[in-house]
Amino acid sequence: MIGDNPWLDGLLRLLVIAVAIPVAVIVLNYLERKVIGRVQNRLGPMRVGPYGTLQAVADTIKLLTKEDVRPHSADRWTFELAPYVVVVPSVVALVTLPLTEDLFVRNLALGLFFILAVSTLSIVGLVMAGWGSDNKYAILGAMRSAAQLISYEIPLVMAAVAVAMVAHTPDGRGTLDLVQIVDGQGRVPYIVWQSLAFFIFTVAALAELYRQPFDIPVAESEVVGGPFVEYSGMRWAMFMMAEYVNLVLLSVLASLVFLGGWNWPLGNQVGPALQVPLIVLKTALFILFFFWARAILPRLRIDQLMAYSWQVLLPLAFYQIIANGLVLVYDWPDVVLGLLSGAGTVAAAYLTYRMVRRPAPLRARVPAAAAAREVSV
Amino acid sequence: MAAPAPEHRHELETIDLYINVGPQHPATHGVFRMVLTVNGELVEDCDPVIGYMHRGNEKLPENCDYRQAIGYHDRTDYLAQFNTEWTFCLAVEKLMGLEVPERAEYIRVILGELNRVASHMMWVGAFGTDVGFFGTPFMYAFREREVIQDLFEAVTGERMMYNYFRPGGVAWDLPDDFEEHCRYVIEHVRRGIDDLDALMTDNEVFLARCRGLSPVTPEQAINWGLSGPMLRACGVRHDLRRAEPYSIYDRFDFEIPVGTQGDVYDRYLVRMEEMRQSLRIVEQALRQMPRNGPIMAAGLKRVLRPPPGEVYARTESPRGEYGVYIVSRGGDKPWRHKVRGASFCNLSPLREMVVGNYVADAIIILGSIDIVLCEVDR
Amino acid sequence: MLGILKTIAATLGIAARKPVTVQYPTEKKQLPQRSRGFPVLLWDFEHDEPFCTGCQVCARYCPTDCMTVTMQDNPKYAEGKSPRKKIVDTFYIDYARCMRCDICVEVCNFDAIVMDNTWRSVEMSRFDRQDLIMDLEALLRPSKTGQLKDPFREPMGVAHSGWRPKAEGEAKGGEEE
Amino acid sequence: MSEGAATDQALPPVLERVREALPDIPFQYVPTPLDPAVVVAREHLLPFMTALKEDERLAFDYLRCLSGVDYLDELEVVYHLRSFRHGHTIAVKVRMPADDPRVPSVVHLWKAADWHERETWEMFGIVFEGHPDLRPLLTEEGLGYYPLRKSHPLAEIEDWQENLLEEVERLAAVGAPAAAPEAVDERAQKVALAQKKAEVIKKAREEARAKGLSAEEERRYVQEALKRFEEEAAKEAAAAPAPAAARPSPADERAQKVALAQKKAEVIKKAREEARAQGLSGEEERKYVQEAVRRFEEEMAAAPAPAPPPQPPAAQGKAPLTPAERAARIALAQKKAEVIKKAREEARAKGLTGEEERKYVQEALHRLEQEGEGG
Repeated sequence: MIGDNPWLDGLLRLLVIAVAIPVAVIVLNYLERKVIGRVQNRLGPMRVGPYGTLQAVADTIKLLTKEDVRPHSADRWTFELAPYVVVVPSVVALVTLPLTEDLFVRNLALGLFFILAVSTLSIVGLVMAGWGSDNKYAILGAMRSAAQLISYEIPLVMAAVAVAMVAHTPDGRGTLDLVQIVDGQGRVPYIVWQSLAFFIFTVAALAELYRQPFDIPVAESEVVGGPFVEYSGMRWAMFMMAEYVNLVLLSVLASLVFLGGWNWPLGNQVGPALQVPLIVLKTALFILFFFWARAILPRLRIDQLMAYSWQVLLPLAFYQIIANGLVLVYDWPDVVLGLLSGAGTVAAAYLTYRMVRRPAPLRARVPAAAAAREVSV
Repeated sequence: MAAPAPEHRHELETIDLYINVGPQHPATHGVFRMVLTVNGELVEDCDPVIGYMHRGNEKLPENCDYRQAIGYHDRTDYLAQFNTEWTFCLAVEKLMGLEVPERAEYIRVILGELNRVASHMMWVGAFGTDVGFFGTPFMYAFREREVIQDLFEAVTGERMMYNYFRPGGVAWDLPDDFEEHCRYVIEHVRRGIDDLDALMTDNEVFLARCRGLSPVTPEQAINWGLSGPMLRACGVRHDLRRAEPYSIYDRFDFEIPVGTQGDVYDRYLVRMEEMRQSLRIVEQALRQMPRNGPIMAAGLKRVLRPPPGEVYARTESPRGEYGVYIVSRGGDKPWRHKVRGASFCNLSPLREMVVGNYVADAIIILGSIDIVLCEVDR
Repeated sequence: MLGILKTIAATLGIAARKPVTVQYPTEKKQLPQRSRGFPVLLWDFEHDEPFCTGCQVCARYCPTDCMTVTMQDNPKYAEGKSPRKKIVDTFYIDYARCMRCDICVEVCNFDAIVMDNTWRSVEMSRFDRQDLIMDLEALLRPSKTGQLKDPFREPMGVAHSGWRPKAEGEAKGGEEE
Repeated sequence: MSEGAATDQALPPVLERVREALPDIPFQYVPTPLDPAVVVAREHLLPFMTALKEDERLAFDYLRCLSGVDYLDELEVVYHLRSFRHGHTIAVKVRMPADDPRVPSVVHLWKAADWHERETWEMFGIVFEGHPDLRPLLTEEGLGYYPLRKSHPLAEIEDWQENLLEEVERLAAVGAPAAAPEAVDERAQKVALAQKKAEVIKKAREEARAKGLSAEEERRYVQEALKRFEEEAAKEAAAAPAPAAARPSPADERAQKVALAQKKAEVIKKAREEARAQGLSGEEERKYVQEAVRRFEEEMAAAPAPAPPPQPPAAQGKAPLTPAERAARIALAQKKAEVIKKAREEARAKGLTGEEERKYVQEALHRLEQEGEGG
């Protein structure tokens, strides 16, 4: 609490975040291009600034100065407000994201719930962008993004809730306050007890960020960038910023909830000097995983993606919550939790494997209209 | 022809959404347009529109003499120039009854097979981007293509439009260090193929997208006139280098990879295996090649005048059977010069393959045909 | 998930390798001796005049018809200083039309035209298409100023039909077709 | 296709089987390097092809190439077939008069023929009856001409375009709007006609589809619509006679320069023969030839340049070189050549040396010019 005036304090902390976001976006953009370049056996940006460090800055300047065109037949206000509806929720979600015990803007008792609830709003922005730009590919992309984000929001939330249920807190179990969740992971991070929830959370996070292998809304080869087709300049830059902010948000959240945040190996009393690098390291681990997935995985098809969410991730999430419920009711030790969750993870891996190996169902059904002009084969 | 059903039998009268895939589209490998009639994500009808790249490649050579026409063949199939030049030279040699010396034949086989590997590399890269990889197979494939193109530049001087084969042999001899440069290329490319194999072949998501997509039965394939990897993926063991051996292909032993279901994944497997077989052929050719000797048929005039007659020469280009039908009436210019592009025939059944699948699959099926638009439109 | 694990392992291995990028403007790839840039004329330093005699064989055989050549009597021949009776008067090549097919080098009887294999001909982009039309002086410059170190002289082309090894000392004189 | 097609020499095995399978259909064997070719009459084509595909012994199930060839008076369609079961190949050729380009389609036998026939139709104008969907493939609808026909200009098309541009620039520079559109108009008119025709075709096709006609009636329906459209267009054309703009003759300088070079080459050759005839040594021979060339150049400089520089449009009415004037000039040149030859023979008869002989020939030429002016 800087000064006794809560408004000043809140304003200052928000200022820190407001500065941190563009810097984080630029750094992540540069790192992503370097990492993917290295995976593809090439150097990545080297031209602007030493080792290409200023490349992302140059891109940002270019995007800001480039004219952002609006198609003539676009639905004016939907088109122009869409980027804000996408960016604002992900920035607002950063408010209650703690980096260390007291390094946050405002820590809410319902921190986890607040973050997940707010970040679902960006779906509306994507659909607005798709509809507003009056372009066939954009509409297709918007419909796909709506379908995908909604169907992967549920497993994401349930995985987080599963962990929140069994979180150890001074007064009993179960809390939505992120700081308490992290405090509870002093000796053992929740990834050990809740590996199935961790698996579901990571896969659903990938889908939330529409990154490979779930990047169907913005598939270049099919819908040419989906809802962002008609955007350019500043507005497109906002969409990209939203994507990177979401990336940071979900990586930090995952490291807080599953890897023990600033607490796990070093304990609580070490002080921010060591805790902040620890949380940054864990987040970097997640971000590296997301970058790597983008470089080496192709894209699923829309029906496979939906089937995977509804037929595999959701049942497993229910199983996880029921298992947690049982453990809480009968007060079994945590080890049982870990075993049940481990069994769930193995089942998940097998289910994914079997589902992916099954050949795509043959749709020889040729609709009547096409049959009429069918050339005799 | 069944009587057409007068009206759409849909419950809800929805107008069909026409999506123009192309001519400017990242997945159409050039200037090609598919008008898809889409019901949601399902493709109901597909009308391929070609002709954007039509430059009259069959009319122009009627005004050039036989050496100038070689440039046109480089530009019909710009990924396998050695194969196309070879077909044209074969046609003229058959017309004039020329005897191509040994060393020239071996040079042609080595460069032709390496060109096949370079062309398949281009396909794997482009197909990877279609399926959704973020450019990784593209970079691996192009790293190998650069190596092969450096070899071609050392031999002919050009990276793509070689203009190096002549009716009767090759334009000039190989550089002295060709042998060990070629061995370096083979070893480097073999490692590149293993990289791509590791990246894509067992990748579950890649399998989920490609296995079982638009299977083609052998009878359909033959009736549609498919050739090359498209035909072999359906299980038909037909390769012109083995079925109708031209040049000296009967001296090398190599297998012909064949698929089982004829779907997109089999086409990928056939092309990857073909690359390895081509490298085997190049190694054998390097060993058996005579060190020196003529590389040009003797006694050739500067302007070739084949006797009146006609010939349909064909070779196994990376995309299939590339045929050149030349009618000559004695002059120094061909009277009729028809080019049978392999992609032209492989692309014609696109409508039957695409209808009934999703939009995302239509893009991959188009990518798996490995079309080169200059060969389709000529 | 085994396939994906294998992919991750493979890409880790590849990521460890040395990247293959050549950073173009600072380091440049070494062009092979046979690299075909654009056709340029050779300068005969003994007689201080171009080798080309303006016989228009190359202009006739050029598929894209991008050369215009005119011939003139060689003033030096009258003074007896050079063996060439005729010398090139004006020689225009439109680099915008030329497709570098190397037929002109092949049919040239006097080996007067070769393909420029230096980086100059690869970096030939201009803002205005007219600047791509090279006159005689521009065509002679690479050879005259010595930029063109050792152009590729193909030992045997179709023009000299009938294969025989070109002995070193053989005169370069043009023999009629 | 070689003119003298051998009829009955040893038939390759493939054709033996064809002869057995189809005794009643006469065909002519044409030897070609790779595949044996047969020429079949157009009426027998369909039964012949069906037999090739269905017959057990032949089993040609793979149509690899279908090409059209234009032999000026005759059009030809060549089918290259291959059998996967037996491995043998054959080329079937069908000829038809150029003004009646019709051939039965084989799409129902080999699906591969679909695109080949569409392309051959739009390039040669050979109509394939029975083809379900004969739309153009590479060019747009209603192009109006068939590019691969020999009648379609190949080389001149460049000159035609160049001249058209020059004409337009020159007239535009002079600012004579009345004459300017005349040349351009022909081309724009043609494009407009083509677009109108394309709309008619599309409209007719939709109506046919709406009425649910089968493909065959649909094509006939489109044909009638086209005919009706052409009659109206013809009536309009008759009402406002389209200005018959004669195509400007390609008088560009390049052709002129080539002619000049050829004439000079002749003079050199003639002079060289004469020098050799006189047994002059290498050195004198070269000098002799040089003089011949110098004289030729003077002669050309003296004689009026064949194509006067483009005069201002006002005098544009008189064509630069009326045929009468040209004939006169040719006669003059011939007369001069005879005089030179005669003078030379006389000089040789007198045994004059090279030098006096040339002076002698000079005087003969002067006398000829005086008579010319006097006459």
